[in-house]
Amino acid sequence: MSGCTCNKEHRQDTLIPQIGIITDIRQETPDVKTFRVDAPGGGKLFEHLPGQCAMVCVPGVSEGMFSITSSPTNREFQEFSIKQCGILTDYLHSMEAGSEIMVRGPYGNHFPVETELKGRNLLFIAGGIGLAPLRSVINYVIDNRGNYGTIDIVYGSRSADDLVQLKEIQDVWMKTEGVNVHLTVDQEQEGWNGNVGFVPTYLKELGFSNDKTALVCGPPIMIKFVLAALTEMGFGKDQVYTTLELRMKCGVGKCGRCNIGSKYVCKDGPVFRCDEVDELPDEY
Amino acid sequence: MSIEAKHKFKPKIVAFCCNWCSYAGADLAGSSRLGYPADVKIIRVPCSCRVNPMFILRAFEKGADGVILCGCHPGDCHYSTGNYYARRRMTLLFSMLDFLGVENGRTRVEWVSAAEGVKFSTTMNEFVEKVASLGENVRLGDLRCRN
Amino acid sequence: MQELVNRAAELLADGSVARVLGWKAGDLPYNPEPAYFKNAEDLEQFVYNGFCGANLSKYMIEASKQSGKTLIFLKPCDTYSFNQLLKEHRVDRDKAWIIGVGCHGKLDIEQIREQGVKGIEQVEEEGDRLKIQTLYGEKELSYQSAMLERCSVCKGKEHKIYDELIGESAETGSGERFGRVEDVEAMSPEAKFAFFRKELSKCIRCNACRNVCPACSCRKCVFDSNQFDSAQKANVDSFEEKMFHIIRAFHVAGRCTDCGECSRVCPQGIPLHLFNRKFIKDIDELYGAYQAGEDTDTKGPLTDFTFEDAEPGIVAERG
Amino acid sequence: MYKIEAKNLNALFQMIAADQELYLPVRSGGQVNFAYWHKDAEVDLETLNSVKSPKDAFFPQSENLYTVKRDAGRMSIEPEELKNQKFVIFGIRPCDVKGVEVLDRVFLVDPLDTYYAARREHGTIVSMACSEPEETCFCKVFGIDCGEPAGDVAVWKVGDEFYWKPVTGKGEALTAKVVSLFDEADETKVEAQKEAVRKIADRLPYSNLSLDGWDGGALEEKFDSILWEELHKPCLACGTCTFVCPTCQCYDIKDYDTGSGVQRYRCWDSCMYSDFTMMAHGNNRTTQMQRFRQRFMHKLVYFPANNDGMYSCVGCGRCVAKCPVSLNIVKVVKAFQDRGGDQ
Repeated sequence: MSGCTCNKEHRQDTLIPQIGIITDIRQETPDVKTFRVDAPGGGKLFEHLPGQCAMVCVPGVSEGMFSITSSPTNREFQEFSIKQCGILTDYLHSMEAGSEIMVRGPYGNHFPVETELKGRNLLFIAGGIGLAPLRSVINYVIDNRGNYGTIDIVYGSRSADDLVQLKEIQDVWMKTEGVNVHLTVDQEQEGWNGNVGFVPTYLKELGFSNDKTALVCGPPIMIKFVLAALTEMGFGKDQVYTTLELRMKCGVGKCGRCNIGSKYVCKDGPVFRCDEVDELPDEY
Repeated sequence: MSIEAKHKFKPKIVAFCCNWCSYAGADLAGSSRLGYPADVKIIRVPCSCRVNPMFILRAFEKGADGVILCGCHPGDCHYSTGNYYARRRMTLLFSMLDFLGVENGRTRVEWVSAAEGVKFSTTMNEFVEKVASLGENVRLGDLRCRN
Repeated sequence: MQELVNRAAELLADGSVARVLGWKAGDLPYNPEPAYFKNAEDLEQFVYNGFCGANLSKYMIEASKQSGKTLIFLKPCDTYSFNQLLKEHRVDRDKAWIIGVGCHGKLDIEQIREQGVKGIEQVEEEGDRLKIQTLYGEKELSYQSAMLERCSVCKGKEHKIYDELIGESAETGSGERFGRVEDVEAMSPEAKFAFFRKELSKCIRCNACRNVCPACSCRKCVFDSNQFDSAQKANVDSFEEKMFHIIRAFHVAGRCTDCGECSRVCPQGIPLHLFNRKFIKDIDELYGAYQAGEDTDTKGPLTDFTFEDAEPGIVAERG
Repeated sequence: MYKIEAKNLNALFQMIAADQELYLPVRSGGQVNFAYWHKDAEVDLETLNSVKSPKDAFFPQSENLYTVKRDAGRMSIEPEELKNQKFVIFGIRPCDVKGVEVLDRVFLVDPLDTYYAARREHGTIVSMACSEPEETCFCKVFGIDCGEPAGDVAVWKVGDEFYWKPVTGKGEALTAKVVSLFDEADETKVEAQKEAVRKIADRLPYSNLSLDGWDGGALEEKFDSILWEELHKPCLACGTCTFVCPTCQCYDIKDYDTGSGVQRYRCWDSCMYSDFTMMAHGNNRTTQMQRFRQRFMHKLVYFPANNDGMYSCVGCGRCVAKCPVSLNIVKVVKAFQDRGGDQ
C-alpha cells in the first residue's frame, strides 16, 4: 500500500542492529578482553545509561547480551568487557581490531545514578567479570564526583591475573580523591602483596558502616554471600542494588526467555534493588 | 527446461572421499592427467564410515545436485570394517531418499582404491553426466541457499 | 482393572516396589495420563482402559535412577520398547517389576473424532462396540474403527519381558504392516515427493514424536545442539522438515520397535510410522528379518554387517 | 446484518481474494489449518478448531527479520520488507480472536514490534461464532461468549446460511467490497442461534472451572506449591501445547547461513524445551518441573500481573486435545482447585 508508512519506521525496529567497528581490543586477563566499539563514521552508536546492556551480534554465529562497561560520560566510544565462555564469546575473542560487528540496544534499566544514588556514599562490590557493569557506574560517578559522597570499591578475583581493568583501577580510580579501592584475590600468589580471601570475607573484615548504598555484581554464589554479609553489617535490602543475568534473545521483553515472575530481566532489569529481587520467584 | 539449457546445466557435485584410498585415487587421477569435471568438490574424510547421513543431506541443502561417497573396497578398510558399516548406512539412507521422491541417480557410493586413478576419473565423469541429465536438484535443497 | 489395582496395592504394601507407574484417570473420558502411584489412596485414580495407549517404558529411564523398584505396567507391544531400552542400558532390569497387562487394541481419539463424533461426554467399551454419549446425542462405533493405526498391525499378544501377567490379550492385527509403505514405493518419484510434501508441510516441529519415542533417549539430541547447524527449531524451508524426519528415523533405524507412539502423538496426524517402517522393511529385505526389542542380546542391524551385504546401488537397481 | 447462502461462499471467497490474500481454515493431509485460499483449496468451516491456531497470520512460526550481506569485506543489513498488502483472515473462532488480543498486549506495547504491527494493520479479521462447541472448550471461563465473536466482521453459520455483521471500520470497508453478494437480513435467527450455543456452553464439562485464586498477586503461593512436582511428572518436554496455543508468544532468534549471506529469522520457541533458558554460564531452569511451572505461571499469574488481570489463556482447548500425555492447563487449575495450593 502506497500510503503505508511502516516501512520507514521499520528501519527502527528494535530487533534490527547497527553495524559497529571494533577499533581496539585489550587483553585484560587470560580470558577477558575489552572491545572498543565505534560507529562506522566514528563516535558512539547510541547513548546509554550506566548499567544498561546491548546485544552484540556476529552474523552466522549468535548474539548475546553484554553490559556496556564504558561510562556514558565517555563521549567517543563504547566498550564491552567480555569473558570467553561460550560459542559467541569464543568467536569474539578470535576477532581482530578493525572487524565489523553488529550491535543493538541499549536495553534494560540502569543504576539510578541521577536519583536514588545521588548524594549517597557508594560501596561497589564486584567479583571477576562482575566488574564490567559496575565499571560504567564507577566512571560515571568519578566523572561527576561532586554529586556523590565517599566511594569504596571492593573487587576480588580468582588471581591477580584475573583482575579486569587493573590499569584503570591503579591509574585512575586509586588516584581519585575520596575513592578507596580494596582488592583481593582468592589464593596466595607470588608477587601479590594485597589481601587474600574471598570477597564476602574481605568485606566483613573491612567492616563498612551502613550509611552507604551498595552496588553488587559478580558470580551468583558471591552475590549470595555478599548479601548475607551486608545484612549482617546492617545494610537494609533497599540499600543494595545488584544485576540479574538470564538468557535473552529479543531484549525488549517479548521473546519470553528472561521472564521471571512478572518481570523481564531485559526490560525491567538487569538492575534490581534487593527488595525487588526478593519479590521474584527463586528462579535466577 | 529446454534441451539446450539442459546441456548447459553444470551440476554441483560433492564427493566425500576416504583419506586412505579414494582421496589418493583422486590425487592419482590428477597426477596422471585424467580429467574429471571441476564441479566435483572433494571433501576428505578419515573413513567412508565417518560420513554421517546428515552430511549427505547438508550437502543437498546447501545446493549440491549430487552427492557421491568414495571409500576403500570392502575388505580393504584402513580400520578393517568401517566401510561395511558405511555400506549398510548408505544403502538405507539412499533408499529413504528414493522413498521421499528424490531421484536415486543423485546419490552414489563407489569403492575406489588409491591405485584406481582411472576408476576415479571415469566414475566422476559418469556421475556428473548422470546428475546433469537429472537437472537441478529442486527436491532436497533449501530455497534460501539458492541465489 | 481391579485386579491390577489390587496387585499393585499388594506389592506396594509389602514393600516389593516403591512406586507404581501406570495410568491415571483423566478429567475427560478419554484422556488418562501416565502417572506414578505411591500408595493405595493414589491407586484409587488408577485406570486401565482402551485409551491407555501411552507406552510407559520410556518413563523407566527416570524411574531407574530412583531408589527402590518401580512396578510398571506394560502392554505386549510396550515390552519390545522395554527390551530395546534394556539392550541399550538405558533402564535397569533390577529396578523394574513388570506386570504384563492384557491388551485388545488401544483407541485413538482422533479416529473417533474423524467419524464425526463431537462433544464427547462419556465413552463406554462394550465388547467390540463403543457407546459414546455426546452433547449432540448418542453415537455408536465399532471398537476396531476407532483403534490406533499401530493396533491394526499388532505384533502379537505375547509379552516379551515380564515378571507376572494379568489379563488376557487378543491379537488385533488385520492390516498389512508394510502395505502403506508399498503403496508409496509404487508411486512415481513425483507422486512420492508430492505425498510427503503434503504430509510433512504440516509438521510444526513440536518434537512430540521425538520426546515420546522410547528409542530417542539421547541426553542431548543433535537437533537441540547449538554446536552444529542442526538446531534450526522451525521448518523455515521445506528442506528442514525432511531433514528432521529423515534423520530422526535414521537415528532409530534398527532400534525402532515400531511401537507407533510417534504417529499417535503427532498433533498434525503425520503418518510418521511410514519412515520407520520403510527402514524396517529395507532391513528385513536386505539384511534378514529383524524385530527390535524381540530380545535383549542380538546385535542391531546397523551395528552389524556381513561381507556379502548389498551395495547401495541396489536402490537404483530395484527401481 | 447481511446473509449469504453456503453455496455462494465460494463466490465470496473469490471476490475477497481478487485483490487481497485470504486466509481461512483449509483441510490438507487430513488436518485443518489456516492457509491461503486458492480455488482448489478444500475449505473447512465445520471443524471447530484448526490444529495450529491462526496466530501464524500475525506472528508466523518463522519469519525473516533481516539479512546480513558481506560485500568486499563490508557488512550491510537489509531489513525484511514488512507486510504491505492487505489480507483477510476468515473464520477465526471467538477464542482465537481473543488470542490475538493477548498477542497485541505483547507485540503492540512499547517498543512496538513492527513486523507484527504491519500484519495487524493490514489484516482484517472475519470471526465466526461457534455453533457446536466441544468438550475441550472452556472459553466461557475467560469470559468469552462463543456466540458473539469480536473481530472486524462477525459471521454466524445458521443452517445453510451465513450471517455477516461488520463490527469495525475495517469490517465496513471489507463489507462494502463484497456487499453485492449479500442479502439484507434481520437478526432473529442469529439471536436464536446465540441462545442455543450459550446453552451448550453452560453444559460443557469445563465450563464450571474456577480460576479463583489465579491472578497477578498469587505468585508466591502458586509458585511454591508442591503440586507442580507431581503434576509435571508425565510431561514429555515437547512443545505441542505451546505451538498449538493461540497465545504462546515466546520466540527464538536464529541465524541461517545461506552461503551468500546470513538470514536472521525468528521462530516460535517453547518454554518447555531444556535449552530455552540455557546460556553459557548455566541454566536457571534445570528441571522439567520448573519449565512446566513457568508455562502455567506465565499464563495465569505473570501475564495477568502485567496486563490488568487479563489471562493469557483463552480456553480454546487445543492443548487439551493435543497433549501427547493428556496434560493440560485445565488439569493444573483443577488440581489447585481440588487440593489447594499447598497440599
